[in-house]
Amino acid sequence: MAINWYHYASPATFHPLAGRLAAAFAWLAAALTAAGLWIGFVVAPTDATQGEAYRIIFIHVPTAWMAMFIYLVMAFWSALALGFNTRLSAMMAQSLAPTGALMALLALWTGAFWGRPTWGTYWAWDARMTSTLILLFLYLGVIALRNAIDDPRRADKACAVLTLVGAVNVPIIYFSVRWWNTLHQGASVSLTSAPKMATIMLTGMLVMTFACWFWCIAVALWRVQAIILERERGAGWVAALPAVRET
Amino acid sequence: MGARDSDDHDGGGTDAFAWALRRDLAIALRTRSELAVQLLFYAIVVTLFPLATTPERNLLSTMGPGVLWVAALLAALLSLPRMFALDQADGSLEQMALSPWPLPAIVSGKIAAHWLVTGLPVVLLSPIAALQYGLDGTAIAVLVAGLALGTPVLSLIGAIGAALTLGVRGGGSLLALLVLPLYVPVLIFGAGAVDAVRGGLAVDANLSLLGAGLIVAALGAPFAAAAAVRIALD
Amino acid sequence: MGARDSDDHDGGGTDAFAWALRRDLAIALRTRSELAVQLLFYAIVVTLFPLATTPERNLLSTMGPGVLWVAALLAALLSLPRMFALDQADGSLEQMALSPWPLPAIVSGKIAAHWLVTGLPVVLLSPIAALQYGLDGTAIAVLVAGLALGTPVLSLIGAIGAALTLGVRGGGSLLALLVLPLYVPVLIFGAGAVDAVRGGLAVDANLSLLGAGLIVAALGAPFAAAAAVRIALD
Amino acid sequence: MLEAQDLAARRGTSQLYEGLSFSVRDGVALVVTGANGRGKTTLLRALAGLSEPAAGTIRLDGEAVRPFAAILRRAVAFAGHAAALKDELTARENLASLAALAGADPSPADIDAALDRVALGPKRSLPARVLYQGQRRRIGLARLALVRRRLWILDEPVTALDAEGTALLAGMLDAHLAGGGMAVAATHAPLAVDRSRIASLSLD
Amino acid sequence: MLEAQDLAARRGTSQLYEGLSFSVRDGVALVVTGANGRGKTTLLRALAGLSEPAAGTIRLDGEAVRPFAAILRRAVAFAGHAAALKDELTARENLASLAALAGADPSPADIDAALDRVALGPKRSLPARVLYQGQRRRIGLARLALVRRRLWILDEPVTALDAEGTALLAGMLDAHLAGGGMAVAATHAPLAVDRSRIASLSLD
Ligand code: HEM
Ligand SMILES: Nc1ncnc2c1ncn2[C@@H]1O[C@H](COP(=O)(O)OP(=O)(O)OP(=O)(O)O)[C@@H](O)[C@H]1O
Ligand SMILES: Nc1ncnc2c1ncn2[C@@H]1O[C@H](COP(=O)(O)OP(=O)(O)OP(=O)(O)O)[C@@H](O)[C@H]1O
Ligand SMILES: [Mg+2]
Ligand SMILES: [Mg+2]
Repeated sequence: MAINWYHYASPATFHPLAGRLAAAFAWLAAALTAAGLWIGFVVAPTDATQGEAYRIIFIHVPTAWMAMFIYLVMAFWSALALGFNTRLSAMMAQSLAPTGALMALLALWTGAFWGRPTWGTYWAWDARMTSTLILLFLYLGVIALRNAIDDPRRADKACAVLTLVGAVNVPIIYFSVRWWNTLHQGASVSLTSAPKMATIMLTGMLVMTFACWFWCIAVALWRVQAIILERERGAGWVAALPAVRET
Repeated sequence: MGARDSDDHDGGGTDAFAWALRRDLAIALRTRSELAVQLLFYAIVVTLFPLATTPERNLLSTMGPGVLWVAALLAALLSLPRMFALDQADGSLEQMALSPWPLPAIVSGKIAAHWLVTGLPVVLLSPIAALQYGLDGTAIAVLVAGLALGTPVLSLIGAIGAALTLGVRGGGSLLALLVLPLYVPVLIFGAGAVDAVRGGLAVDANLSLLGAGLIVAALGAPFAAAAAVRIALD
Repeated sequence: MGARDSDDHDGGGTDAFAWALRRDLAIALRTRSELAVQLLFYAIVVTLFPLATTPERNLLSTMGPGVLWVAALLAALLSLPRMFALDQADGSLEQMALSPWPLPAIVSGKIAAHWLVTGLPVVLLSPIAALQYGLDGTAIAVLVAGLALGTPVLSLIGAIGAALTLGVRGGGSLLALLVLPLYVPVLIFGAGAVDAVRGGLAVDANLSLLGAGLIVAALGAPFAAAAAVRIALD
Repeated sequence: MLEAQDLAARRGTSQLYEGLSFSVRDGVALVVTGANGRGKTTLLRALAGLSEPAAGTIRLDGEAVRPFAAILRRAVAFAGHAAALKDELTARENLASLAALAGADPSPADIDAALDRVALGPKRSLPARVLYQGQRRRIGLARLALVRRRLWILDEPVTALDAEGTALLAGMLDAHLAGGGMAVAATHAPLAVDRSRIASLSLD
Repeated sequence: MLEAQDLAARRGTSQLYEGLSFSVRDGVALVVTGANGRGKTTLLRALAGLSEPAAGTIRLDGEAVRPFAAILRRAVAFAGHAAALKDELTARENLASLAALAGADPSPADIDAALDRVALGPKRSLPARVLYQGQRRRIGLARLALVRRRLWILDEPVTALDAEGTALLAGMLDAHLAGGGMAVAATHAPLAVDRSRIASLSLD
């Protein structure tokens, strides 16, 4: 089957498609969130050692995973943008950065508020925490670089280079931080030695992860629509859009 | 010859490297005061910490490796904005990008010069600074070895950041923001090596990781920086 | 009127101060990303230290005050070169020096704007950073109080350095070199106050010294910086 | 009346000019000419009180003035190579800010009128970043008109101006001189101003 | 032969030019004119391979070239607004360095001869910092002569040159064209070159 990718890679065709896809993913995300929250807060039992506080896991782990995953996706689009000089890939990368930063921030936030009851502190220089913090800095760096460059075409390329360099570095950072931490001392709280996670909790976490994932897709698509409109505002097809004609 | 692609080059990589290295060193030596300023900055930052924290020997020697590494990193950072900006301002950068020589080789030469001017002095000064923090002989040796392997990585990664922020609003601080997170592994392995030897552990793992990082950075960074330079000229 | 001397002024000091403050804030707010970059730089430097030294809580809380102060100082330092350089490059500085308003008042307004843009955010972010280092409530309060008194001094003294190095080769590093020794007392009193409160000692001596420093700097620095600006224009 | 007596300028080790004496009466524009690097800009900056001459005195209305002297700062409008515009601010904000700095207190309507007069009305809300060189210089012209100073010091005022802009400048200068103002201008191109009001000084 | 097809340039959201097609044969100089800000510099940079045109293709000898293409880099000598001189190096060092960068390998005698030809011989050991703007441009002329490229791209080549320098440039350009070279020059002032070798392109 021959799909004409270039057809869909044109902002003019992609704009309406993105709108339809975004709506679909948003509905899916809403449904999964409802299911996930129900499992997490109603079905799952209270934890023997941590009490109710452990329920943060249903937000914490999905957002932490998404923070890392989105960076990979962003790097993928950046590579396409540099390799094939496609405008749309750069716009996709641009639209993902704020969502990724938000996910990293949420993971940090929920983690910190989880740490208070369980470890007695908001923050410890634990490997995962530290590498998530640095990941947040990388996202913010990409966003800051984008804001500092006036010409969008130049910003696309510069951000793509930065994202790819960061993509090489993210695993290195992850392992270095992990290693650094264990060199000095044993982990203050070992998560792996905790009793095997109950199936119901795992289900809840997975459902929430998908909810989170779909929500990210929906938001990214909406954002890319906005970016397309802003960048192509000189083009004829934008002027012909019903929403634009009305104003 | 069929050299149709923008990334297809004429060869002459060694010439290009030597040209850029020689030129940038010549310029740096004519403006000797800059070298001195670089060293003094390092010395001052290293001196500030005991003042701000505590003069206690034990604590100082624990903090020492970390502080010396952070100071090296900040010294590198401070000199990065000038790496390409002056060449862009006077038009040399255009001429480099239009040279038949491969741009990544030219950029490598500039990076090497940058390290010789900003990194090497820090490496050479660090034993004296380490004495201030009460580090002993082996620890100092590991510190120097780590800095010798790590500071070139700082110049290499820094070159990418410097090229990306060329002519961009808020240059210096933005550059710091982009580059510092990428410096983290160097910092951890470098300072970690000294900590390891002070704790009686083996240091080869840390140093080999730094060495591996140096090789990866040396192979990749000039290409990324050259790409960023071209983007900046566009 | 007999206004014959170059240091004899027309009055209008308040107008001049308000004009410069409002103008520089407006410009800073238009380039909002710069504000964010400033904050992020501080956050990253604060993060680097535990990575380079040790994640151990006890040690961290001992180092904490010093590190947070040094980071504040470096954040101020990094933004100094832009304090007058942009105005010189686009010719605004000439017009300021030729204004009938007293130049020290204009310079004061610019310094105030600089502090609001670079110092105040650091003061506001420092409690969160302090939590990362495991400082407790009172220590954090003293830290914030110290920074609130001390960071304006950094901007004031920095202005003199920024004006002195206007248009000088190797500006950024030279500026660091000139200014850092003058920052040392601020650093010692500021970090010392937190150390004192953590050791159960009284902090008023340290904080009053910072306050006194602020008054002296506020009265003297604008005149020195204005004189340096005139020299730079010559 | 502006007088210069025995002015000299040195740059590094080389002498630019020496023993330069002249005076500019009210209603007269002094046009300074000379090849590149002869010191036109240096002279103008000294007259504006931005730098100290290597030797000699400058008098305004008979009173010797030093650099940054208050009477000079109240009398001079200086337009150098750089337009003193902030890229981030709009044309209107820039003009208002510069006028306030010079001690003038124009109303928003005055500002808009001044921008209209230099044909920048439609661009008044654009950030200066997007203005062309010529449009930027026009804001400088509007500033000159707003701040009402006795002595205009203009360094290459027609650079980057097109024919219309040059005519605008000439008109403004004419009015300024007719009103008893003084001007000193360094320029390569001749100014289209009433010849009787022009005095010349060559540094070659 | 250099061909441009349907070139367009955009800066921010505004279109500078569109659908621009032309060709430059060997032995011909294309003179690009247009008011300030019409995109002359932008066009020249695109032709030199320094930036990607918003639309259209550039061909050298029939082969489409992208920015920084190797064949372009071997064919083009670009002289932009900035002279690419390092203040710290002497005139001679600067010239030697620039020639090497362009792949030429002149002997010290060649360098001195080239500097003599542009009447900079006596200044050859001075650091570029102390040279006037016009003298700096002359080093650029010497560079053009040394590097021997087929296609000269010159942005406002006569700026800051005095009469003698302008004549020097015209002579060199004449010789270059007579030898089968091509040139594209953006200029406000006319070039004193054999009229039959000149083609014109106006961006207004
Ligand atoms: C600001 C603080 C925190 C951050 C930035 C953070 C970050 C992360 C990240 C990045 C992951 C997923 C990556 C991986 O699996 O290795 C994760 C997973 C997890 N985190 Fe956190 N975390 C924080 C605090 C906490 C706290 C306080 C707890 C509980 C006491 C916690 C419990 C968990 C659990 C149970 C997982 C799932 C582990 C698994 O994959 O089995 N986290 N966190
Ligand atoms: N800050 C400086 N330091 C050293 N030399 C300088 C400085 N500024 C100018 N010069 C030199 O002083 C000389 C006179 O410069 P000036 O700008 O006054 O000349 P000008 O007549 O205005 O020239 P132009 O026609 O190019 O504007 C020149 O040779 C110049 O190189
Ligand atoms: N980097 C840039 N970003 C945004 N706009 C730019 C940039 N460079 C140039 N421009 C704008 O693009 C337009 C064309 O500029 P260009 O320099 O090509 O014109 P030009 O014809 O060479 O003008 P001049 O005669 O002044 O040299 C101008 O309006 C300019 O303001
Ligand atoms: Mg001049
Ligand atoms: Mg141009």
